[in-house]
Amino acid sequence: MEIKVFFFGILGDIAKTGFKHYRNITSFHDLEHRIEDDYPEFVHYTYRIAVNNEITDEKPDLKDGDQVALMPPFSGG
Amino acid sequence: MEIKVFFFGILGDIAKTGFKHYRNITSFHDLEHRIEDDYPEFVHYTYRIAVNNEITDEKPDLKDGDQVALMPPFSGG
Amino acid sequence: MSENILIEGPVSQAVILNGLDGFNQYPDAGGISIFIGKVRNDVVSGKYVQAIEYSAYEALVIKEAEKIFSSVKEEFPEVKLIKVFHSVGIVNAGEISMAAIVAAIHRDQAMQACKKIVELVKVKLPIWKKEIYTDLTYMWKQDNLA
Amino acid sequence: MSENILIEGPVSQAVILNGLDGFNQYPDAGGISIFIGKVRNDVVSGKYVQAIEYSAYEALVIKEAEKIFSSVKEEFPEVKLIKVFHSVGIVNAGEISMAAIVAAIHRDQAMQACKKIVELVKVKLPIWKKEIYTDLTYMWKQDNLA
Repeated sequence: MEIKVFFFGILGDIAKTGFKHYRNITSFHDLEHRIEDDYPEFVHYTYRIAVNNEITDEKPDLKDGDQVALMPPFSGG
Repeated sequence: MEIKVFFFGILGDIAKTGFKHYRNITSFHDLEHRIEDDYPEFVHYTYRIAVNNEITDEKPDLKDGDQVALMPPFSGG
Repeated sequence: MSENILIEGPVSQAVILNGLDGFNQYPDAGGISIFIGKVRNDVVSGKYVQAIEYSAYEALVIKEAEKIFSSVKEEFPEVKLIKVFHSVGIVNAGEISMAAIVAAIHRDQAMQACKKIVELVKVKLPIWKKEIYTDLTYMWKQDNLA
Repeated sequence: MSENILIEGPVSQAVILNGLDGFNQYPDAGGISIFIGKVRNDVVSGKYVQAIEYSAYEALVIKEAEKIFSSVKEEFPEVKLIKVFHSVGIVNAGEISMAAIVAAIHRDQAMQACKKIVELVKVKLPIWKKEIYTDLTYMWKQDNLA
């Protein structure tokens, strides 16, 4: 399946892009590995996950076309 | 001595005036009696005293020309 | 700083905005807390509040307000600026009768100090209010305790 | 109610004033509490803050803001209206980056709810800030804890 991943805050700086398409993804676990391969620096950061504008604290089941957001700790205000 | 007395809030309504001059006053005690004679209804109300724009919780010593204010409980806001 | 506390009639948004302008001189003040009090269209014993008429002992308001500002600044040392506006005369239901604006370095002290200012305005400033009902009867309110 | 939370650039006084206009439809709301947050000209490790650049996950901001508003209205049943404005993009030191406006029947709930709103905005809304210093270096801030 194809997943669009958004990088917010400092993660976007590191990735040098706000989003990236990942193709032939088999699971969330697989997606994590692909992202880590692309951006090994991410392991130094904590972030939460949202899938299709829904924050999730679990490893989500993904389906084709899902949008995944990686969100560092919020710092609005 | 002559004392100018200000009536605030509901006391001004009762006195039907915002202030009144009292002449030949000998003491604060004397002034109180003169005011009570004029406005017997005042005994039903609590009020604080200010002399020359200074709130006092004691019976003040008055001097000629002093301005005395009778102030019901404040209700601003 | 305590000039122009008393405003004839309702406190307008323009007065509050002008008041806010003074806060630009404090670039280290990150939080501004504002309280706006309006006359509610309350129902009191079956009568509808149409307006409140405020009266004040003006000279003493100025003096007591200065004391309030000093004591709040002492309690909240992060506070940079305080402004208070309060109506005298008629304020109709729905109109603004008071505004307090407090700027402080951080939001906690701004909010706490604003709350304290409003409480003190109600109990320390020699201001009186008369509720005027739609049937044109009225009642003096004596509900703020020092 | 949650439209127009995110404002491009600094939050202007005009935006806040327009926000306040909506409050006129609640004549039973006697208290309005406003919090305005500004970018401080802080000194961080010897560098001066020139601006903050905010970025946001817009769709999720709208959604989470609605949850915040619901939970605050549930906790403070006197609350009649809540508005929140938050900048995205560059906000210079001295400029406004957020505003929260809460109207309630009495002042206590207006003030408490406003405080709660501001706390929740900081920890619940997916917004990120980058401090930009006068030497044009920058640092991502990660200081709000949920």
